[in-house]
Amino acid sequence: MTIDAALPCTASELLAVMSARLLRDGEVVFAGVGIPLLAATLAQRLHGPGLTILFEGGTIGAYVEPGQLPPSTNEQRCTRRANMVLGSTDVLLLLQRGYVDVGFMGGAQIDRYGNLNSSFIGSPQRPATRLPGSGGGNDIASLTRMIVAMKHEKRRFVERVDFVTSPGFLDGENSRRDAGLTAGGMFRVVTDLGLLGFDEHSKRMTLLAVHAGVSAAEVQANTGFELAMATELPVTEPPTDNELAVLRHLDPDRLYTA
Amino acid sequence: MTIDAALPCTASELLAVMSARLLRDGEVVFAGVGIPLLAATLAQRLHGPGLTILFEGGTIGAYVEPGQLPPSTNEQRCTRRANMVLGSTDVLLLLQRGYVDVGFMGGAQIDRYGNLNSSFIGSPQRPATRLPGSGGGNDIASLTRMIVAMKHEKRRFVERVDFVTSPGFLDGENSRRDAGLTAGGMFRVVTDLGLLGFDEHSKRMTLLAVHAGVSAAEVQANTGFELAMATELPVTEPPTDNELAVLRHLDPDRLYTA
Amino acid sequence: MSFSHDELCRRTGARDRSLREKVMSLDEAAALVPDGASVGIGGSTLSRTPLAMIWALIRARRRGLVCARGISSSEGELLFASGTSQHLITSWFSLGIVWGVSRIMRAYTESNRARFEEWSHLAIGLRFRAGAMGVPFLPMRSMLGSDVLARLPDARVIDCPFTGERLALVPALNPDIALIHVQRCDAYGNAQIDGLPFMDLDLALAANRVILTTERIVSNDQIRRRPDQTKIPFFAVDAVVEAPFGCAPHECYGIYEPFFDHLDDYAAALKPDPEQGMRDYLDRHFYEPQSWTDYLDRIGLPALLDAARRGKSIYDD
Amino acid sequence: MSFSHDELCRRTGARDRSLREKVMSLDEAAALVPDGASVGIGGSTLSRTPLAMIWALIRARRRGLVCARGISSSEGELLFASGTSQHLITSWFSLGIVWGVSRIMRAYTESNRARFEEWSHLAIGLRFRAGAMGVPFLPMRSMLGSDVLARLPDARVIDCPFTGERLALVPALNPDIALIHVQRCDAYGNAQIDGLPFMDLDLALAANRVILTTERIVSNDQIRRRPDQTKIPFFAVDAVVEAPFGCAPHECYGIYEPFFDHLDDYAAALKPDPEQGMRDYLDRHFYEPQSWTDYLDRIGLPALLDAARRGKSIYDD
Repeated sequence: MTIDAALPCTASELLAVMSARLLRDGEVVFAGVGIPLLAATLAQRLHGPGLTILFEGGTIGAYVEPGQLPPSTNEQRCTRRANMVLGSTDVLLLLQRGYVDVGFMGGAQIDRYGNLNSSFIGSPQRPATRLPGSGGGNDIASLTRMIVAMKHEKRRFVERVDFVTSPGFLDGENSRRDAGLTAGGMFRVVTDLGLLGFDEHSKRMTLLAVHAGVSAAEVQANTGFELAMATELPVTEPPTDNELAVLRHLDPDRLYTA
Repeated sequence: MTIDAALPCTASELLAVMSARLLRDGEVVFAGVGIPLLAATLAQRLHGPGLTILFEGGTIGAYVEPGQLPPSTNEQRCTRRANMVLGSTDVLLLLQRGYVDVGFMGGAQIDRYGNLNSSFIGSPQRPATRLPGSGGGNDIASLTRMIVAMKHEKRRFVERVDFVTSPGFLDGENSRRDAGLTAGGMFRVVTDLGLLGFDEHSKRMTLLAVHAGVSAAEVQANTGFELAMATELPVTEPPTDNELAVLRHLDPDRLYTA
Repeated sequence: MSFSHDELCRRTGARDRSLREKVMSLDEAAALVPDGASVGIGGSTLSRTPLAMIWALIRARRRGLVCARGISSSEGELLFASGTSQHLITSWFSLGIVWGVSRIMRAYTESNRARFEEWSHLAIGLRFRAGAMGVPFLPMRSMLGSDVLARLPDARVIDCPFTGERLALVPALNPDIALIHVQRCDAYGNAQIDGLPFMDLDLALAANRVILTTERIVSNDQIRRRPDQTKIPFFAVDAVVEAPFGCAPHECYGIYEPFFDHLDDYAAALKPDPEQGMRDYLDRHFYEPQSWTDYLDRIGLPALLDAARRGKSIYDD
Repeated sequence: MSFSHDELCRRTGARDRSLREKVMSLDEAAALVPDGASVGIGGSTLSRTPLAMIWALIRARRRGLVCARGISSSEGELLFASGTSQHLITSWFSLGIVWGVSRIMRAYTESNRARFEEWSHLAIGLRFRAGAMGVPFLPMRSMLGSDVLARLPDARVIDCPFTGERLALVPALNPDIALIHVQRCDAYGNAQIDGLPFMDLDLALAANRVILTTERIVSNDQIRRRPDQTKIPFFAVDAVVEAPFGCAPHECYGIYEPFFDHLDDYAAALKPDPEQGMRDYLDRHFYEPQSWTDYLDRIGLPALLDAARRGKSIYDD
């Protein structure tokens, strides 16, 4: 991918760095495994010593150690030096109670309204591919402000997801709220091509910025629906040497960033 | 009271011994403070090493020590050598889940259908006496099979309680079940005069046995409504020296049995 | 004390939930409690009662607090008699088997000078739990058919949409403030509770603001060594106050038992004339002391040592 | 798996809840699980998975089990591929970021040979919690508007009688049997769990029968020394089986981490031909071993020592 040539880092590393920048010190972030966990930990090490990381497995205030990345968010290494450990039902209820600022997940398929599909490619009755399913994804996306980090490919950015596993803005406009989802909603989608948000009223996905060496046309070309474009389209700061150094220190085996 | 003359023990001691005999080894009993706690502990020491005592404060498998009786069921001495300690909401939910065989409480005022009042003497709007209230009493009486231990006095055994704090059979017959209380119900009332139960169909309070030296007429005379009488009216075995010895060892200061 | 999800999230979102030190004095913490606030009180009966914080609120002449606790004891008498609260939501309110029915509770409720709003013990617990879970209600199977339920306009009865069974629904209770005393916590508010937790975990998450008093402030390192011993997460906590013997004359599990002699004297002093007796007690133990230490000194060192000896005995084998 | 209160209480009342020793072998415990039973599985993903019990059930050629777990991993593959279960109720079912999407899950579900009934993670948790609380349902705010909810006839949507808000109601899940692995328990079944509890406390109280496997059986005296560390009460437990390394190749908090090399080999063996690879794996590790010790021996002593060294490291400062 052109990105790889343009930057001295893998697409996954780019995702991790760019999404880490979206997390502010002092926030409470509910992170999924993979890029989200890595990016949240990166933010914690770079600019957010007071960033509180929650995991679905039941961890509050995680402080993941370099080279000790967990295979999921349910193993003991997620809890080392954490502030609290509790049941998975109870940690998910913190989302419902309103204690969490940001939910942070990866995505397999997303549509123009930010709905995520991690259940079925094709029809649920006779799927071409049965995917792993929601996990806590539906709960996180239903209850808090979301950041999604994923590869930007036409087959992943579709007009309408085959199955709404984790709700974005559903059919746009007020449909999310009308469905009873009064809290949260999609906030940002970070990809290896750029940074996207959602229009305040129509709730359509909008390109907010592109990464160095990427054009708006290229982003559109890799998207399966018509993107709204921000009036101004800044270019993101490429990952700094320090960001990459810390990131590679956290994941020396490229467990998440291969 | 004639009973005191007839027996070498106080009325409270008689209540404790007589109700302790109703508890069978291996049962799970939810006991209130006072006579119930003492009687359950007595049963545990006498014939029920496998009797499991639960307290509202959050204790499972209590093993109260002689002379260390708690001022309520919410203090640490309730938990010494217990099998488990948990939240008060969670221990009360064990009743709702069906894990408890017997609920065991004292009573201030009871009526012919076993309804208990521990809230108001007189009208709730302008009560002659405001009593301490339900505590877990309503929950215990609503959810499990009940034993009540109380002094047998006309003012306590009334046609209809001023206020239903803890439901017995409400208006009798199927009214308890019709109200949505599908589990439990009054089982026995132990007094210083005798042992009472409830008619299977009418749910009216029925005299089942009298204590030594007490006549059925005397029991009726101390009751504010017409008692049903069992066809046979056995006389209970007086407290044995051993029962009284163990009881007095448990409560040497007569904290509960004055 | 029950809110729409929008309002609940707005209030919670407005709180500073960052990892920050929040250690302050009793007086500073008392200033966080405005007149008329709804206040959830931790512990139960004579156990882990946040007495030091209640002491500070009474001294600060706070007024119109609507208080809620699973089971209430002498702290409820003090709140009524001091004029701090005229409304207590609880399942049971008295002194209990040793000291008899609360004369203060009777005097204030029978004359309608204060309100004792009675729910079943489980109902209070489920109201806090609903508040902690961020749902408007929870279903339960007790209270049905009783006069307790009949007197509670805030509760509802439904036929279960799954089973057709009759169920009571109790509304969430999200107090403005929770007062909770713990054995230890760090400067951020990560709290460990030994022994009986009562309803304090739910109460802490249900409240819009939590004031922790603690026997001891420990390092965050100590907390992080055994995260599975943390019962209350720091981001739900707004104030941490170190208050040794902060429940006296009540107990703190594993540290001290109730001060029985002091409670005997208290009950005896209230017997002849409850209200005058209480005025004298409030003067001597609440208004006159220069500090919490002075309060403890008036209870007396021998009493402290005796209560502590009995308290630690729970860990003897 | 959801019952009327009458039926729930009848089933629970029929259980022997007395304080009694209930230690038995894996095979004896497996005999308590009939074909077609609904089975709640403790732990999550690779953590505290009751592998020894699942191993015994697969060896006993149990059939038609309807299984439920918050998040499922290789144990789900083993249950499907061995023909032990054709129906798994869970929120997520795969191998995960390190080993990729489960080929066995795909093969069985895409061909409709087995059913993966998908609920959100919170929904599974609240279904167990409702079961533990003895209520027919609990309300929640997620799943609304999603296709996950649309495909679940057992869930309902209501307008809240208190706030008018839309809420999802999920039905209680009371499995016939729960399989839970713990670090230690006594012969009566009083269990202590270190670290992440997942949904196991609710699951234990929700189930009609609980089979505990434990790394170690300790004395009841040890339990009674710290009753606030007991997480599952004995009267909810029907069988206690001592099974050291009972989660291998998954982890048991504080005792051993996942056996990563073994899991790498397992995933690699399944890559070329998942079903043949699984048949070979089941033969070698499930059907051929003479005993659980023999199973562990085939995983290998070096792997055990390595997993144990990493597991204990959680308590290093």
